[in-house]
Amino acid sequence: MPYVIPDVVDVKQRKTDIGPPHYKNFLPPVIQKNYGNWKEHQILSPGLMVHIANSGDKIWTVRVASPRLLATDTLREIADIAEKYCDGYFRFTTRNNLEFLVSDESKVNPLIEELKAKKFVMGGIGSRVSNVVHTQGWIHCHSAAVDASGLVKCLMDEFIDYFTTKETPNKVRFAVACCTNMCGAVHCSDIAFVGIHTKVPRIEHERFKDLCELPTTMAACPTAAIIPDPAKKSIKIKEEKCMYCGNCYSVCPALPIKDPQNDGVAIVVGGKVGNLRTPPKFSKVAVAFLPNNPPRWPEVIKATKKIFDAYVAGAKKHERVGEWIQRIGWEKFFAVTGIPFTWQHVDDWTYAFETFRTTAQIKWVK
Amino acid sequence: MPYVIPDVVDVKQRKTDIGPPHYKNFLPPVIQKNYGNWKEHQILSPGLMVHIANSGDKIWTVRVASPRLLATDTLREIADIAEKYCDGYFRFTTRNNLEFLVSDESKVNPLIEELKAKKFVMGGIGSRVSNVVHTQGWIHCHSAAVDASGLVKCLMDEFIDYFTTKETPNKVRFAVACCTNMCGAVHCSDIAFVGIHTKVPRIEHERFKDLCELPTTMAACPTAAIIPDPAKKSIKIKEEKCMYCGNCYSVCPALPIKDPQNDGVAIVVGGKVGNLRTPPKFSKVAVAFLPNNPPRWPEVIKATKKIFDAYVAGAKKHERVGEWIQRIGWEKFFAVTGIPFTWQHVDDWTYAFETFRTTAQIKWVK
Amino acid sequence: MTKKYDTPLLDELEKGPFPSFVTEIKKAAAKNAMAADELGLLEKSFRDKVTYWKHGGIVGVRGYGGGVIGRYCELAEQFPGVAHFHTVRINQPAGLFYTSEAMRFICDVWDRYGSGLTNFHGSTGDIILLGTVTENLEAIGTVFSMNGFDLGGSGSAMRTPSCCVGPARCEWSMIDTLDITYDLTQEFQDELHRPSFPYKFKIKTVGCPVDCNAAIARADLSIIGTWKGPIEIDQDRVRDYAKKGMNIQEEIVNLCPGKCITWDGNNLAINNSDCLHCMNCITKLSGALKPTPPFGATILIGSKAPFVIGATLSWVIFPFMEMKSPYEEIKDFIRKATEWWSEYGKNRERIGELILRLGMREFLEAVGLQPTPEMVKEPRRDPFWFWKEGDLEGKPWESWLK
Amino acid sequence: MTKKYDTPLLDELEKGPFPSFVTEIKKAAAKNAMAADELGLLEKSFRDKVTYWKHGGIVGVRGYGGGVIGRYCELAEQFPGVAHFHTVRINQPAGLFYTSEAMRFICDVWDRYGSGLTNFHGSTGDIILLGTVTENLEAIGTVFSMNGFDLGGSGSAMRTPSCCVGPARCEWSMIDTLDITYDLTQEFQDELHRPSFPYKFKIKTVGCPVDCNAAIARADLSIIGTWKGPIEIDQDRVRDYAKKGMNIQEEIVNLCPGKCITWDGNNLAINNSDCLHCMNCITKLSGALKPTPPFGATILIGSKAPFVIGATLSWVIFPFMEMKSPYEEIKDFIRKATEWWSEYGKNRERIGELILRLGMREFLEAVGLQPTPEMVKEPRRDPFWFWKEGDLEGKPWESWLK
Ligand code: SRM
Ligand code: SRM
Ligand code: SRM
Ligand code: SRM
Ligand code: SF4
Ligand code: SF4
Ligand code: SF4
Ligand code: SF4
Ligand code: SF4
Ligand code: SF4
Ligand code: SF4
Ligand code: SF4
Repeated sequence: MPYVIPDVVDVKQRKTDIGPPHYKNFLPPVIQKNYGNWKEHQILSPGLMVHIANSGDKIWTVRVASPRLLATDTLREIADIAEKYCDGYFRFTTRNNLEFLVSDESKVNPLIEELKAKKFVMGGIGSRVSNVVHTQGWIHCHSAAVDASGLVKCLMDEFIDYFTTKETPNKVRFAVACCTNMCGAVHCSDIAFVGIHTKVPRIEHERFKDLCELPTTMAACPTAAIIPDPAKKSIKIKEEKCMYCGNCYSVCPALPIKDPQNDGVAIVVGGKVGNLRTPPKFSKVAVAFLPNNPPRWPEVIKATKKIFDAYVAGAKKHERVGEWIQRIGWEKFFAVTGIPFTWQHVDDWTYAFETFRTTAQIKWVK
Repeated sequence: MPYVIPDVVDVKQRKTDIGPPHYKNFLPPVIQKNYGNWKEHQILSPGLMVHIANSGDKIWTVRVASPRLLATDTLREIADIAEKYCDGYFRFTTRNNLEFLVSDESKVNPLIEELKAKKFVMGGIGSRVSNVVHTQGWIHCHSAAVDASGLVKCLMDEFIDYFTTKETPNKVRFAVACCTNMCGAVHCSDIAFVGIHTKVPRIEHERFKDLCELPTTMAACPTAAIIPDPAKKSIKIKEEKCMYCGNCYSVCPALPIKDPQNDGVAIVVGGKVGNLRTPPKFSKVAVAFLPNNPPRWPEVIKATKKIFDAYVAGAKKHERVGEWIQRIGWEKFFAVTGIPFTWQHVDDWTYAFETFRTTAQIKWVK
Repeated sequence: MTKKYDTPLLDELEKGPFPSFVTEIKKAAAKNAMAADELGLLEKSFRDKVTYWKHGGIVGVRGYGGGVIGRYCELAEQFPGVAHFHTVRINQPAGLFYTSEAMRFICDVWDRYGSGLTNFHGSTGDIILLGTVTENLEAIGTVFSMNGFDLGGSGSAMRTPSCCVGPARCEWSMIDTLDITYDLTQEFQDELHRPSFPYKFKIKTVGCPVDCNAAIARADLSIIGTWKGPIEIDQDRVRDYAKKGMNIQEEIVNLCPGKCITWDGNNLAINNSDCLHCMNCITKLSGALKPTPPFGATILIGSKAPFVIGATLSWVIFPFMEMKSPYEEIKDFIRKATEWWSEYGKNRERIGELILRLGMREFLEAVGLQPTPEMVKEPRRDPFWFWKEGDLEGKPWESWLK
Repeated sequence: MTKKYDTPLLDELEKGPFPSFVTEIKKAAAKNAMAADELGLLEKSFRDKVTYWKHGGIVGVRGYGGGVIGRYCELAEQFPGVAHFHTVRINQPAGLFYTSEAMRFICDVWDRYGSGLTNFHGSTGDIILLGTVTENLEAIGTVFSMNGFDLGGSGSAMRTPSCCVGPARCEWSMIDTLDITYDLTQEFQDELHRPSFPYKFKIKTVGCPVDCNAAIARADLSIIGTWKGPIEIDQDRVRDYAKKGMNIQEEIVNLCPGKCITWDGNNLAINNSDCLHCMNCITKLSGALKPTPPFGATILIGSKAPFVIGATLSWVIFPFMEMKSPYEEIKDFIRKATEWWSEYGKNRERIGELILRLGMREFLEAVGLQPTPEMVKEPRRDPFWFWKEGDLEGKPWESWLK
């Protein structure tokens, strides 16, 4: 398909509701031929796998890390490489990695060599750390309590060996969300990070009138902490009921909650989405607060390492982080990671009772 | 201790707050001697076990079924037998059985013979059905939607072989509660029965004023279905929010809910209290409604047999009912028992979400 | 002397192998007018499929706020013998042990003042004496107290504590369930007899996690014996079980929730540091395995029937508490917990419901405890939570992030 | 042409092995003023530890109610290049496949009209084009549409559906995830582009229960491929795995949640009637085991991020649905479900939240479904529940109590 950008754009030429282009336009011929007829795959190295069709045809995939935030220059460079080795075909993964799709075996190694030369980082296939599902952060969102891309960079720098070479007991899925709206997959990830506030929103009564709707604002509060303030035509917040979630700010700009001194990062762990072995799991809080310390977030990285290393040391083969914790028990999780158990770990919201230990089954930890 | 009942009772002699008599007064000497020093026990037959102390001393226990509701004549008969074979020592179990405590081995068989002769029913020890924890029912309670003793009698008549001789994969704990106050252990029993209503309480506005407190009555409603009716100085019930639980009647006699035509029995299954293997479990609804059909409750008994027989046929050794269901899955439970799955099985209350199947893990049943 | 009723429906329940409560009522009815009318009334309930008792009335014994359940009949004219038919709750001896002598005494009292009908026992644990009239209550109270018995609990009060048979006749009891029950009952006589709590408060004690008294499901305070030492193994006896046909792999190893047992066909090994103290292996290999000291109890709070927020099971507050007479630690805890509850609890709000309403932190701080992972199955899920002034003071992460 | 900023903090993030987003921004900044100011602003955020974006404003393309996220800067004067910095969401091709040609086209558009910065991809699946000004939006929309691309979703609308790579490059895909995604996207163009729902509605499709697109956690409607036939076993290949060192007992048998696999050291056996279709054995013995038809999908509903009632995972509505083009059954379901939701849902209430508020029965009746045990992990607990007129008519128990 020849793409055209006229010098002068006539906006009347715009069609609506045509939807995305058909995916077939972008599938390499070998995929079109063997679509739905794959037999198996082999992981040849952390950055290379081959899928073999029932017909005997093969397609090689070279996976490359991407920061997700890409400049057009980089995208063009990718396009060039793909043209050289892949007849122009490539894709991204659901976790923001880039995959070169090679139909001709003889081009696999040259591709890898060129990628190496150009400092692309290959890996992420198999039982290891892959790229991080994440969000906008300070790059683009008004709601961000922490940056996302920055934190991702620090994490992946730290765990890069587990992307490129080393194995983990099973895949380790990191995720980052810059606020509790959690546009990333934080609530069901092995180890995830979320920007949080720790102070009550400030009420700008004057702006409230113009910018916010009372019922929507009240309904946004998970704890019903918001009540009307009819005198001011604004609202009041019952401070003792506020969990600093920031959802009221999502619907009402007159309730800013961002706070450089008191915002921070929480680490949640043990979630997963796949149905293998154990059902999908929610992440649970491991560390309730760490300081928001750009550009390297050393506290967050250190704490993550404690969790990650304990998992790698303690988990059995195929155990995801949450499955490992489930087996050893949370009392052991806190013991082996050295993370203190605090008030914030104990639920006091909707399903609190379901999280209490209603059994005498306990492991003793020193 | 010589007990005295003076012909003329001088109520001034009454002491208060003396508490119960000390338990030592009622312990056989062999127990006093070996208190806290038992080594092991052996189950010699479904109605007989022996406990052996570290000292080598032994005590034999002969367990006998009791309807719990006992006339003084029967209690005297028990006392006589205990005197003859047990130096007067006996006890009851936490499930209402009677236990004769024999210190002299030579008296065990004669005791058993006499009990047989007197038509006492021995059994209940080991992996089998034991007696039923239950409540007052029509014998004594204003709240009863169903009788308790009657239902217990029908159940135990049906399953008597599993009390006296036959084994089950593990203990099977029945419980009966005549209303949703659940004075029995219904919420955590293997198979349990609870009297339920299916129609909204009737409001006796005239009596409400005199007998009931508005805030208490409103607070009693689990679904906030009760709202004030200031005009009548009474209340209104939002019918569409009423689950017919009857708790409002518990606090307010002016809201009768009993209804001979529409009251019935629900069967809940899979609960347990012990910590062995799996943590304690709540019972879940298996049958949401069966008619209240005294004196023999044939529908309830038939439905119970379906569940019980499926458990006995399908469970592995040591699996309690709830553990068996957990292993086979609820879809199979409904398939193997033939019980239809209805709207009432799907939770819509506080923890509803926690009961939904948030996984693609499914077994196919025909 | 007593009225006779045709009871075709109840007669049906005299048939069948299980001992019949109808036969019991008839026995009493033969000589007691109250019991006779109880029989007639019950037949009518069976026929009409409905209860004929009125909503309870307040009756009692002087100086006591509870112990008697007032009960009046809707059909008093038709069944005058049960016009009043109050229940007297007598605090049972711990462990439910009796002597013939004591039992005959109870029978004598009840033949003289009541219907001759009893329950051994009520679900809470009391001796239930079914059916008497208001005029007899003072005498009943007096005679029992003269002979060392006292009333049990009812109403918004401490309820009669109860326990499993424990050390009296069980090799697995790791705490003295009878003594704890007796001691706590004595300690809290005032709370038991004079309702002054927001609602009922029940205590059940069991000697081990087998929980033969349903403590975890039916007590606001559940005391469950447990141990900290390793499980002692008598390998010969384990082999014996195997020889006699037990499938050790299936029945013991595979069912261990801690996944900490191995069996090589000859030796059983337990990795005690992963043991969850569930009791399965110990009970199924009875005699071959033995828990060892330190002994103590896990203390849990909050179980109850469904109203208003749904049935609950008790949850862990103290993972492990030593249980040595005079049990000061648990008494102190009960006092602090019930004080906090009495201060903040609404009418008819159980302590567990209050904790769920105000949050564990409020409760734990009130009783002077810190949170521990053993209190939860899992930490909380959604990433918003309360902070109190001072929680982040001194940068707590610095100390553990070394 | 573009402004230069000192960015010592961000420079730090150009170090280290992982590809740097800072380097990307700098690349764009070198030739694009918007990107340059984005860099400067970001450095300031890093220094001040705070975001400087304003709460979104409403901007868009004519005829569309969404597809553009309006964004203005709080420090417009200091960073005029990002005074407006809107995001354009372009609906990605299903499966995230591209050609170099198409990619260059996207780059050309974005160099001409935007900041030169992109995300491949947003969490929902869209191509995210970061940063443009209001005046350019019409042209951007036109050029994309002339070349076969369209805007993605935003606001209270159907959101851009997405899927895993599925049949395009995965042997386990049991449904045509790309085709389903493409077809549903086309079918619901109006709902996607003109927000008319109470809140967002996301659809994610994956080919099997491995769920490589997090469908169960991040979609109001989760379509998860599954199978009904037995698992086919190539015993030789299983033995091969064993020979190469796999501990089949530990890694396959013990981890099977259905407990339905056995291995005697030579043969693997699966009791398919107990299989939970979890995919563990199939993926870990890749190539040796194969699911067999019938193929279809489990349809689940309701997952979302924490607000307002807490994060949810989707739950089963159809245990098994055939997924054959033109997918009428699922389209019909989506229509009925969203109609019901649009009628009863409050503003900003996701469909799952509405179901939780009104109860599964209201929802299932509205879409014409009956309850089945596969919808629940377990039946409800406390014994009170609603009855509707007619539920007990005809004594339903008679038919099954034979
Ligand atoms: C390319 C991608 C699909 C796509 O449409 O883009 C993909 C592709 C494959 N996945 Fe995946 N998965 C992809 C995201 C996911 C996700 C989604 C996510 O992470 O958000 C999951 C669910 C994670 C979870 O449960 O939280 C996922 C869980 C798996 C698993 C299950 C792991 C486990 O729990 O045991 C397997 C099976 C395995 O590894 O044995 C799997 C296996 C595979 C296979 C082997 C399937 C196949 O035969 O082709 C593919 C390559 C393996 C690999 O990457 O190790 N894939 N995979 C995604 C690559 C993401 C990336 O860049 O790393
Ligand atoms: C006498 C009694 C205690 C008392 O203070 O009265 C008692 C006594 C014993 N129990 Fe119990 N249990 C007694 C109520 C309970 C209860 C409570 C209840 O049912 O409400 C339970 C918890 C049930 C539950 O989990 O829902 C209970 C669960 C057990 C178990 C665990 C069964 C299992 O789930 O594996 C054992 C261990 C075993 O059987 O292997 C056990 C074992 C025992 C032993 C062997 C303990 C011993 O060494 O003496 C005793 C005799 C065994 C028997 O009856 O089979 N006892 N036992 C209670 C007799 C009730 C009855 O009349 O049948
Ligand atoms: C007698 C007994 C049933 C039996 O036949 O064994 C009983 C009988 C009554 N219970 Fe109960 N409860 C009895 C043990 C229980 C238990 C089990 C236990 O204690 O182990 C429970 C469940 C556990 C719990 O405490 O939650 C129980 C939960 C209730 C409730 C619900 C309480 C709640 O918080 O939801 C009520 C309602 C109330 O308090 O108004 C209740 C109320 C009642 C009343 C007083 C009826 C009322 O609303 O006024 C019943 C008097 C019946 C009568 O006329 O004799 N009864 N009640 C039990 C007490 C005997 C004893 O002292 O030994
Ligand atoms: C761009 C993206 C994050 C990213 O960097 O990838 C994103 C960005 C925003 N999300 Fe999101 N969400 C994005 C995927 C998600 C996801 C994940 C998903 O779709 O798989 C979620 C969690 C799943 C879910 O839908 O619940 C998500 C849950 C939210 C929520 C919470 C919704 C809720 O029901 O609780 C909000 C708040 C709202 O709607 O007001 C939200 C709101 C926002 C807004 C529009 C901020 C706002 O309140 O106005 C963000 C705009 C940021 C910006 O300035 O660019 N975003 N958002 C993702 C969309 C890209 C795309 O179209 O592909
Ligand atoms: S997670 Fe919050 S801050 Fe981050 S992109 Fe989403 S809405 Fe914005
Ligand atoms: S921050 Fe959250 S909890 Fe606090 S008032 Fe706003 S919405 Fe409510
Ligand atoms: S369960 Fe209900 S009806 Fe039965 S005794 Fe208890 S309160 Fe009375
Ligand atoms: S019966 Fe239950 S649900 Fe209905 S009004 Fe009374 S308390 Fe509320
Ligand atoms: S709870 Fe434990 S100590 Fe008490 S009787 Fe049961 S097994 Fe014995
Ligand atoms: S007590 Fe339970 S957890 Fe501990 S070793 Fe025995 S079976 Fe395992
Ligand atoms: S979800 Fe299943 S079909 Fe889709 S890519 Fe993952 S393994 Fe393959
Ligand atoms: S798919 Fe899962 S449940 Fe089915 S046999 Fe394989 S491991 Fe077991």
